[in-house]
Amino acid sequence: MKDILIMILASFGAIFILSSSIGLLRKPDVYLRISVTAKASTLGIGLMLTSAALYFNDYSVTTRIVAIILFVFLTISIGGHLLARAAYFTKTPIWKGTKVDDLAGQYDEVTHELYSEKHNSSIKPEKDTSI
Amino acid sequence: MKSLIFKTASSYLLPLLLLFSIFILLRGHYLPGGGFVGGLMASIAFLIHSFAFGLKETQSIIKINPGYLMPIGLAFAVGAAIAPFFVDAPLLKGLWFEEPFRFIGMVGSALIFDIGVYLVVIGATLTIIFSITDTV
Amino acid sequence: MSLYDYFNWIIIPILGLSVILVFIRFLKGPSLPDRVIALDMLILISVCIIAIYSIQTNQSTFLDVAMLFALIAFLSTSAYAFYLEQRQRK
Amino acid sequence: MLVAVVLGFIFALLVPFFSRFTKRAISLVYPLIPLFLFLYFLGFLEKIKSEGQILFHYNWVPSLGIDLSFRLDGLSLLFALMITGIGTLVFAYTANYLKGHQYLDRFYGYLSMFMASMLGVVLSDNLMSMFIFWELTSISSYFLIGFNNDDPASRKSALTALSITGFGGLVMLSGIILLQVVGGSYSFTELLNSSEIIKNSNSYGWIIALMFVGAFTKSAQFPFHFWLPGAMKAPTPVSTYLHSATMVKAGIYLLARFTPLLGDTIWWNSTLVTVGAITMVYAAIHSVFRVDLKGILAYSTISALGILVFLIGIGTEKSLLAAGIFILAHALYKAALFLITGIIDHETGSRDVSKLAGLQKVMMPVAIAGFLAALSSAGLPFLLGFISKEVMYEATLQLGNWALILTALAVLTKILLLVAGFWAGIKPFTGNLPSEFNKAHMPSPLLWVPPLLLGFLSLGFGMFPFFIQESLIQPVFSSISGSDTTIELKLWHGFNLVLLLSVLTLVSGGLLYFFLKPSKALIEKTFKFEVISPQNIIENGSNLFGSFARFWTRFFQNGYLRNYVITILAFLTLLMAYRLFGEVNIYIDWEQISTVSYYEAIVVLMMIISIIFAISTNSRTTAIVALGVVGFANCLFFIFYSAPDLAMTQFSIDTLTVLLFMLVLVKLPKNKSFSSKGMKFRDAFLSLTFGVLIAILTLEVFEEPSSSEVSKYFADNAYLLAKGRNVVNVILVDYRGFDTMIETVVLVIAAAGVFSLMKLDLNPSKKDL
Amino acid sequence: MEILLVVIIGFLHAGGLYMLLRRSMFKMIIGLILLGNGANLLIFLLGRLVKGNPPVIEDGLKVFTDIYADPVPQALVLTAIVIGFGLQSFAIILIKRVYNVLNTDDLDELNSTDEEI
Amino acid sequence: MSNSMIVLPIIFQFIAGTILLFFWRKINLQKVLSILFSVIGLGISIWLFLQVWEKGIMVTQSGDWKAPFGISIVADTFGVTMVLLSSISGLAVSIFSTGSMRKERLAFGFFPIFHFLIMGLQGAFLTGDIFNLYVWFEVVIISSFVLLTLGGKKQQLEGALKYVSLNLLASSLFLIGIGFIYGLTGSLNMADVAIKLDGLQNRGLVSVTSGIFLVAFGIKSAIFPMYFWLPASYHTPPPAVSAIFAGLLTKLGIYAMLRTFTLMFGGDEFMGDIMVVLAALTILSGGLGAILQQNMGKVFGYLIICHIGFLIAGLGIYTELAIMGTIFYLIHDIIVKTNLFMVSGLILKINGTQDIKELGGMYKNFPLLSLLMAIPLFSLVGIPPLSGFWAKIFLIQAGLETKDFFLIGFIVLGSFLTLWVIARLWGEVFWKNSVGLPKKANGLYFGQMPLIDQWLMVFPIFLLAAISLYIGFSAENIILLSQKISSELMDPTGYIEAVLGLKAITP
Amino acid sequence: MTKSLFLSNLILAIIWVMATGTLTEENFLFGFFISFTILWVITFKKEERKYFTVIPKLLAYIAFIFWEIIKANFQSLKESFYPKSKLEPAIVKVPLDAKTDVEISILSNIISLTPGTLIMDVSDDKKVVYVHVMHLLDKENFIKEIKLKFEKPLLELMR
Ligand code: NA
Ligand code: NA
Repeated sequence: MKDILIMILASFGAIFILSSSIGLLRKPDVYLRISVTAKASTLGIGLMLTSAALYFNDYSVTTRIVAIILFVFLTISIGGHLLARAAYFTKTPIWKGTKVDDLAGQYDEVTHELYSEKHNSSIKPEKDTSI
Repeated sequence: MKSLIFKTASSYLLPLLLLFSIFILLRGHYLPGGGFVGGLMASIAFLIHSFAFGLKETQSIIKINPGYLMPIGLAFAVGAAIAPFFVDAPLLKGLWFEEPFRFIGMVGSALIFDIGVYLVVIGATLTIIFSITDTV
Repeated sequence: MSLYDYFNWIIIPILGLSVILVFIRFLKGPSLPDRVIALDMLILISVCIIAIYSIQTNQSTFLDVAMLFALIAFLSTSAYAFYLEQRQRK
Repeated sequence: MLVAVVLGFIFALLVPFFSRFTKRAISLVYPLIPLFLFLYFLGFLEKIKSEGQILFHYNWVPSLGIDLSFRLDGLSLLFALMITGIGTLVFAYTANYLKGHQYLDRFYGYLSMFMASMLGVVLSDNLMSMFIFWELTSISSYFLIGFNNDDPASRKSALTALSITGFGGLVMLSGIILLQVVGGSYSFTELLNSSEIIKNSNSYGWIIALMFVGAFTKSAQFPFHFWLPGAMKAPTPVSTYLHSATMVKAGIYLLARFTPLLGDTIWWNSTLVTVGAITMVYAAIHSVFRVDLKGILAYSTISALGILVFLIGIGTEKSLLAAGIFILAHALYKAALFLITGIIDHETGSRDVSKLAGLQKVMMPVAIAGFLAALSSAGLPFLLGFISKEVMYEATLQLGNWALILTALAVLTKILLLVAGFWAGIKPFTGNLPSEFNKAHMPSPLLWVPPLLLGFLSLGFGMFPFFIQESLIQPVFSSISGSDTTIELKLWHGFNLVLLLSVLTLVSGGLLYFFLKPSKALIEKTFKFEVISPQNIIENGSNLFGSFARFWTRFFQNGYLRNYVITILAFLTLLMAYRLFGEVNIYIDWEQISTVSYYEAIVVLMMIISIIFAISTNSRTTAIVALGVVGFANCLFFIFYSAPDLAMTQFSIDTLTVLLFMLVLVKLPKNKSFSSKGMKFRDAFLSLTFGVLIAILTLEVFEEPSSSEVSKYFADNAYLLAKGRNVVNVILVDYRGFDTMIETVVLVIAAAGVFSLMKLDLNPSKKDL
Repeated sequence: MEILLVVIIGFLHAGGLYMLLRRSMFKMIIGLILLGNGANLLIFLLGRLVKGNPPVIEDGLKVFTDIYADPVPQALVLTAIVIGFGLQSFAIILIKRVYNVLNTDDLDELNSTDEEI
Repeated sequence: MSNSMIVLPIIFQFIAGTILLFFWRKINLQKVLSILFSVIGLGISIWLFLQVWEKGIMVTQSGDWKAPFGISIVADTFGVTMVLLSSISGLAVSIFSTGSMRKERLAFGFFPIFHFLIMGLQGAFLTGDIFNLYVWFEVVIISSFVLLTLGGKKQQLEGALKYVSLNLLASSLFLIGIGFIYGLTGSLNMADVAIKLDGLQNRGLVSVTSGIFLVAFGIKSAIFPMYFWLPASYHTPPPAVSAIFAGLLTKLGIYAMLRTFTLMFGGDEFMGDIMVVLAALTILSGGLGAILQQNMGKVFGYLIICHIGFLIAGLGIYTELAIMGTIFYLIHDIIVKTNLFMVSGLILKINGTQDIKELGGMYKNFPLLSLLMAIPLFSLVGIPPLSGFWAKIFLIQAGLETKDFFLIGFIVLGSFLTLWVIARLWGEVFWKNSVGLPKKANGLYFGQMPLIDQWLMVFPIFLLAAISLYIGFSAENIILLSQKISSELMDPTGYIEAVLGLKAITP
Repeated sequence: MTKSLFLSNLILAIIWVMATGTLTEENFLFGFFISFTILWVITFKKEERKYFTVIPKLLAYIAFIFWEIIKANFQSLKESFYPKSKLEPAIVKVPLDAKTDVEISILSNIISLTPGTLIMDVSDDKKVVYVHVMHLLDKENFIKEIKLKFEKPLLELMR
């Protein structure tokens, strides 16, 4: 019974991982890729680790796994944010199909300050038409 | 980096990771871990903090210059190494307390030694990376 | 089918396939952030692989490695981000 | 005896310290030292006459068989007396000659060091200690030739002299060691007993060849002779002392000394005769083509040295006797001539024999000394030179088939030397004093007494040879020839062929002197032959050597790091390949090889692709990220194969490395591609060969069965004795904690280094003291 | 599997050497790192491969009852890795410093100490 | 006293370095402490030397794990002699650097790293474990990296780049070699490895492994064709640093070669032949380089290479006599090369340049100092009976006995080139008139330095000159020492028995 | 107020553990639950009662977030097979009511973890947050949804 549960959890985990891998490969620009990994992999990892916790069924292992899961959730979203932001700074091209870009021109080139009101700096990624 | 989210998170992460690194250090004799990995983890914790807050702030948190962690660590290590001389045993012979301590396990010169390694690793890694970040 | 076999013949192949896909993204790039996110993803998949492997070998010690991997994935991502921003500033 | 030898060294060492306050007063005290030694050695005359030889022994390096044993016999006593006796005169002469010179003290220091070394050479019974003193004479000579060190020519001559004698010395060292290997000892006395063994050994040819190089370079034999004229840059006392009377005779001494040990073989004799003959004729011809007094004397000295080698080479009793007498005769007259030259130079400021004349008017005693020396040199009756010449002709005439040609050469040489001697000793003192030398006046007695004394000695020994016959020449003869024949020196041999040859020599020499006037034009004629002169050939040779050096150094040390790496690894690869394919039986034992899981294959593939990617990409950041993947894949292996500690450490450290790279890269310049296709191909070829070799080797080593004793011990005792469960950590902090302890130091130093690299910035444009 | 690891070791060495032969300082260091990785893997392999049995004695036991991986090469490699980190980080900073002073990445421009004879 | 105290030299330097690290910025205190530590270190080394001389090989096992399991620390005569020599050189350089180094450099950890360097060397000389030897090597090279680049001048950096990369390459090869050793024997203890390698059927693999060690150590000791880093870097750091490098660093490679090739790979004829050829070419390359150079530091650098050839020659010939020659030469060379670079440092301080063309007038202006400097210079040449002379007798004799005649030719050539180079140097630097001081430089000229600093620079030169005179004139003692070392090396049974216990060797 | 109640709760739980003498996590949780109930019974002040509603609300919110995460994963599972043309990405500026750093950070993380959205950055004056959206149908609607679904309950919990 426990084994079956482990198998099911692990299978779902694996499928989510696979889907985000496919997403990573297929999405047309870096922002979308970041977005898709930040999400799908969290649950994938969470499920996998949960299945391990179930398997070992040990207090110390479980607490560690919970810690890992929380840590992963936290870091994946922050990492995604940092990377997306950095990509934007370095003007990594954004997909041509992007509908709205409120962020364009909002960063200051020198101080990297981000404005909430309308600003007009040169930091805006090009729309990539080649992808 | 001027990221509010990152800053907030890393100020909470720092103590947690340090705790974890000490955990890794102390159990190294029983499970994977030990002074090296523990020290590296602690350094990584400080590094993440320094990315978020900048070098100055991290340095002020550490309070003493990480450079001084190195001789302190060396002193621990060499102390553990030569302690056996006082009982007329060769260098680095393990000296142990008879009974295990709670939570920590057996305490002996090997643990002191590992703590020395831990401190040296933190000191060295931080010195290396801080002195370069300083001038980037 | 035992747990071991199930993992060996179903789960790990899926993860392996994921690794390949991510690795292709890594090779394709085209930008540095693309490669970084691919590397990040590789490490995260490896966290899963480690979890599976620890079940297969019945060694919970490997889970600590997974913890460290996750920590380092975060460090490297933030480091790359830091680098990209610094480079832009220059 | 040791004290006698060492005295000079001690004195040399002390001189610089006492000079400051006794500079003037002490200069007359200096000659007392050689004088004291002279008297000391004089005291041995009787003893040697009766006992033949005296041995002294002092331990030094017994484990090498090197000791300070001294052997005083006829030959060494003769030399010792010459060294100290002429030394006394030269020391005294110097006191006036270099009066007030800023560095007079140093000069005396070198001179006494030389004297001591020279005594060491002639007195040592141990070949190695003899060699040591031998080298010291070269060094003192170097310092003395370069004494006028402001003059570039002086420095050059000093260097040349040292190079040639030093080279010869080194070659001779090999010879001496070879002699020891064959003969089993460095002691001359002991070696004498195994003389036959040595002569019959395979190495005999090598031994004498190596010894000859030493002797010929030192004694300025053709083709190594040219350093000697150059050495005339030294102040005249030096030329007198070292480069005519004593040091250059060290080679002669050596040959004479070795005659009983190594001589009397066809190789020995014919080589010496040939070289000696060439040298004596060649140099004699050269001597009459000079106008510089010192040049004339230098070449005539070389020629005389040639005669000595020639005589020793003939090797008959007569010739050895002739050599023995000629050593003394030459020392006496040549030293006198040099001293006189010095006086002339000192008083007139010129050494140009074509201009010098009429000096008898201002310095009669010098003129007398000059006459006596020149006549002795010419071999006129009643002078020692005459006796030596007579004996020499006797010797050559005894040689059967070769008698005619060798005698002819000897006569020719003697004729030319007569001219040279007259030019040096007589020409300046005849005729009218040119107006330009008006200022010349009578020198101090310290200058003129020594040559006059030497001149009178030549006369005295020549007129009354029995003075020295028994006490000096007989022992010399015995020690050179090893025979106990009693010799007899006579002024008058009756009318015979020898006398006829003597007359011929004198007459033709005299005629030549009258008709051949020294002039610069004569020298210029010799310039045509400069191209084929040994000096030129050797200098060209050394230039060629210089070019070779430049080529070799530039070829290897070319400044390109990659070429260094290629050289090193090509060498390693060749070495490995040669041994691998020559000595190792390559096979694969599939039993030992485990199966491959598909996920491992994926990781392997990923790793290989990442390596290739890291290598081939032109973007630095991409290369670094690829490196990250390589490290990551590496970690996966560590996890699969049971090394969690390793995986954790490797991964953290890889990441830190990548991070460091990132931080560094922020400011690196743009990447450029530098290499051409061909170069890349070459590099790829070498790299792949290297990689394949390492891989094959690894596999072969892997398949060798090995003991697991150590790791089993570690595992068995980890918990029981070391109180740990994680064996890797137990190894790190306990079993092999010593490694870890040191390793922490590596980290500390690296950190300190990084810190100083980043923070310490000395002004790069300014020179740093 | 050993064969594949051997292939990787070969690749790491070949790649490392190839990079060492480039003109760029940066590539040179990458080369050295690859070589170092190769050597580490080599030592690891020569201790024999054991899957899934880390050299950690299980709780409650005093000695190993099962097979276990050879801990010695692991400890050696660990030491080598840490040492390598020290050396490599110094080398990396060195190239940065070289760039700061000389403003080039081209090794061929860095041979003045060899040039004048 | 128990055997466990033989680690004292290492531990003492460790503590010294650590204490100095605590006083990172207190230069004056560091100066005093460094000299003090060096003196005590020398005392400890002398004490250890005498102990071993009396009692024979002493062994302690770190952690009290019996050999071959723990790391054995072995004090044999060779090891302690090297320790003693490194202490002597260390003391000299320590004093010299207090007088000559710029305070900016001292403020960035010169002294602690210097003491760690000495520790690294002494550790390498005392360890009986091949991997431990590797670790010591790394201590030495990382310290040398740091000392080499301290100050970050353009020249220093360019030299360091080559030095660092080739040394890292060597370390990597060393590691491969260790891997092979472990793969073949499952052991790391050199005595144990020696026994196990001896019993190995597959000699080819042993031979290849020794080839890898040859190259790894060859790079470190700068033999042909692996010396390239040396001429590129040795003249670039401050002379005090060059002095310790010249005296001890390349010698560490030689030490390691002597140790491994006598103990573990004893008597591989092919390798011996290779070494003889390499020795000849090393002598040639060094000599040829030296005659061309115009920079004093570079001249000395090439001379180091040239004389490394002599050292390798003895190992290549591989007879007791030859090894004896190598050992004697090693003893002489450590003292003299250290002194030589201190001399060049003093000349630099006096004249502000090391360019031979610009130098001059030393003899006129500093006669006594010049005579003092003549001692190391002419010892180097091997003017008998100075120290450089004696070893050549052994080497030549050994070469004659094994009929390596061409090698003798190269030894003679090398000696001759050295003679020529030094004589030329003497003529140019000491005899020639000076051209006058160059433009203002960083730091003080010798003449402007306080008297105490002047003495701090001259005294160590005097000290080492006195020692090389001792080596020359008391050659007998040094020969006895070399003989003892050589016989211990050529017959390692004593070593192996001492490490593994008596029963280890069974026929 | 909430804090002191939590503290009392904790202390009571520890006393429970000591009294029963069994140091296990189950026992601790059990003690915590019992003392929570007791405190709930004995607390009357209105402002103090918030403590007892926060915990259930928190649990509910966490459950909600988890559900959203699961949804997000399924959605991206679906999307990974979509053709590109169905994508309608955008970067949208969303005004914030959250004030403190912690509030903003938690909100951002939640946004990142939930369907189709990724935080790009927070403005330096902490007034707006820029969100990357995978499918933007209607900008106003999207902003409203974020504020209602995530921000409002979060702020209620935090304040
Ligand atoms: Na095989
Ligand atoms: Na093996």
